[in-house]
Amino acid sequence: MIQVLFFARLRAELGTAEHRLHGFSGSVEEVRAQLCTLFPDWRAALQSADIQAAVNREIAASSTPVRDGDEVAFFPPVTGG
Amino acid sequence: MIQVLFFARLRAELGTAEHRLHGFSGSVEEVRAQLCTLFPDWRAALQSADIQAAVNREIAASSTPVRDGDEVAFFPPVTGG
Amino acid sequence: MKLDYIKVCGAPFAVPVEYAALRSANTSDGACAVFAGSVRDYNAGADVSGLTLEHYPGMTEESLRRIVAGARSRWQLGRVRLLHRTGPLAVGEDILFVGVTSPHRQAAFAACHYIVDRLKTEAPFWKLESGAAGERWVAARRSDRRELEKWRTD
Amino acid sequence: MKLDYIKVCGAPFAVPVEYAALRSANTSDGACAVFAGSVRDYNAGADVSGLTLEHYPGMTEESLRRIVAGARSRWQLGRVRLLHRTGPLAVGEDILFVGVTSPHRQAAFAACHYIVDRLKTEAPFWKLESGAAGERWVAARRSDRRELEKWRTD
Repeated sequence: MIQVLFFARLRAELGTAEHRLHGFSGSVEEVRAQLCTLFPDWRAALQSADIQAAVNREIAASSTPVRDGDEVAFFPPVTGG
Repeated sequence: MIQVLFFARLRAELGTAEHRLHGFSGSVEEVRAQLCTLFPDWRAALQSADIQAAVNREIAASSTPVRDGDEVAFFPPVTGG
Repeated sequence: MKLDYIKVCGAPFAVPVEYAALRSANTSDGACAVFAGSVRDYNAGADVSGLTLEHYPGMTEESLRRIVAGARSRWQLGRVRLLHRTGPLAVGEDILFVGVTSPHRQAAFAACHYIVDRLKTEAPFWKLESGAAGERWVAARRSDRRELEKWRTD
Repeated sequence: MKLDYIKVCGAPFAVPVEYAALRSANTSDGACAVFAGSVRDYNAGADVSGLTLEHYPGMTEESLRRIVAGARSRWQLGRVRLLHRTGPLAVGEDILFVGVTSPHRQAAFAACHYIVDRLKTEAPFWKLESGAAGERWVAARRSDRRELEKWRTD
């Protein structure tokens, strides 16, 4: 199972803070693609050019592999400080 | 009258914090030369390469003119902060 | 005493108290640089009445530790103290405290500045502003990415 | 409230108090950079038990005003607060406080750093250190002059 988290503007746009994917293996980009297939309404928000990803709490590239048990997060650019 | 002030290491080396020159006109360099003539013991300390000067509380060059009523100061490099 | 103190705070902190903690019983570091960031009453032309800081628990702490470790690897530092607020904040409340001590002022200034610059582009915090016009997510500023260029060593 | 506060102090000051004064009733400046310099327990390899700060009354104040004005002419600043001790100081006591607020953190950092760098080479203060080996005048460091290069605009 892959735990997928959404934060801030993206969480508000999707209307949910998390989603679980079962039986998944692939890259960060493929996680995104699968979510867009499952929820076509999410496409605009999830595929926005500024959305970043983290795998297991570390910034990840689109090609970063995602394995069972991983935590994947998608979020807009950070604005702390 | 020219009021001449000495600070910090230079004041300690000369053993005085001030000296008054009467009937003087010339440059900062000439103030220094006149003091060295009056007090040959001061030469090493006053002519040390790192000694800086101020005229009327503003950093001055050797060539800065000094007029009656001016305040001239000689001091080593500053070490505040 | 531990040299690094890093905290993500749900409740307010007081800069004077954090400063005192940073400096207590440390007479070897003559230099201390501090940055404090607070909620200002306007942003991008809009009146702001407060904001809510969301973060990514778990990743936030790791991210801040990496940033502080990056500063230590670049400069000779004494103590580093970093606090970042989360949750709802009123105008004027402090969001961020970064304090760095060092025997050398250039190291203290550079490390403090570096930590703030990296935190602005890396640490997973997001601001939701409230104002007369309702709520809006604060947009990231491209200038924050540019500021990072000055810390590149390659 | 005056935007600049500059003071040459014969008596101790407390950084937390000065910080609070700098920040009071100011919600427009989200960024604040502070530098605090204190007497450290060693210098150039010698144990230090305290020091005496001599200055040039009259010139000192003018020099500090010129330096702060130079910072204002370069960056958009809110408030600037600068205190410098004179007289006898014990190890750990604060010598210098420089606090700068601004809507922009880069301006706050740069102005604070600039003020400290210029003060180190321009303001007429001199340190006489006391230690086990007696008293000695602290020598100026050539590195302080080099640091000024980064602020040259010509």
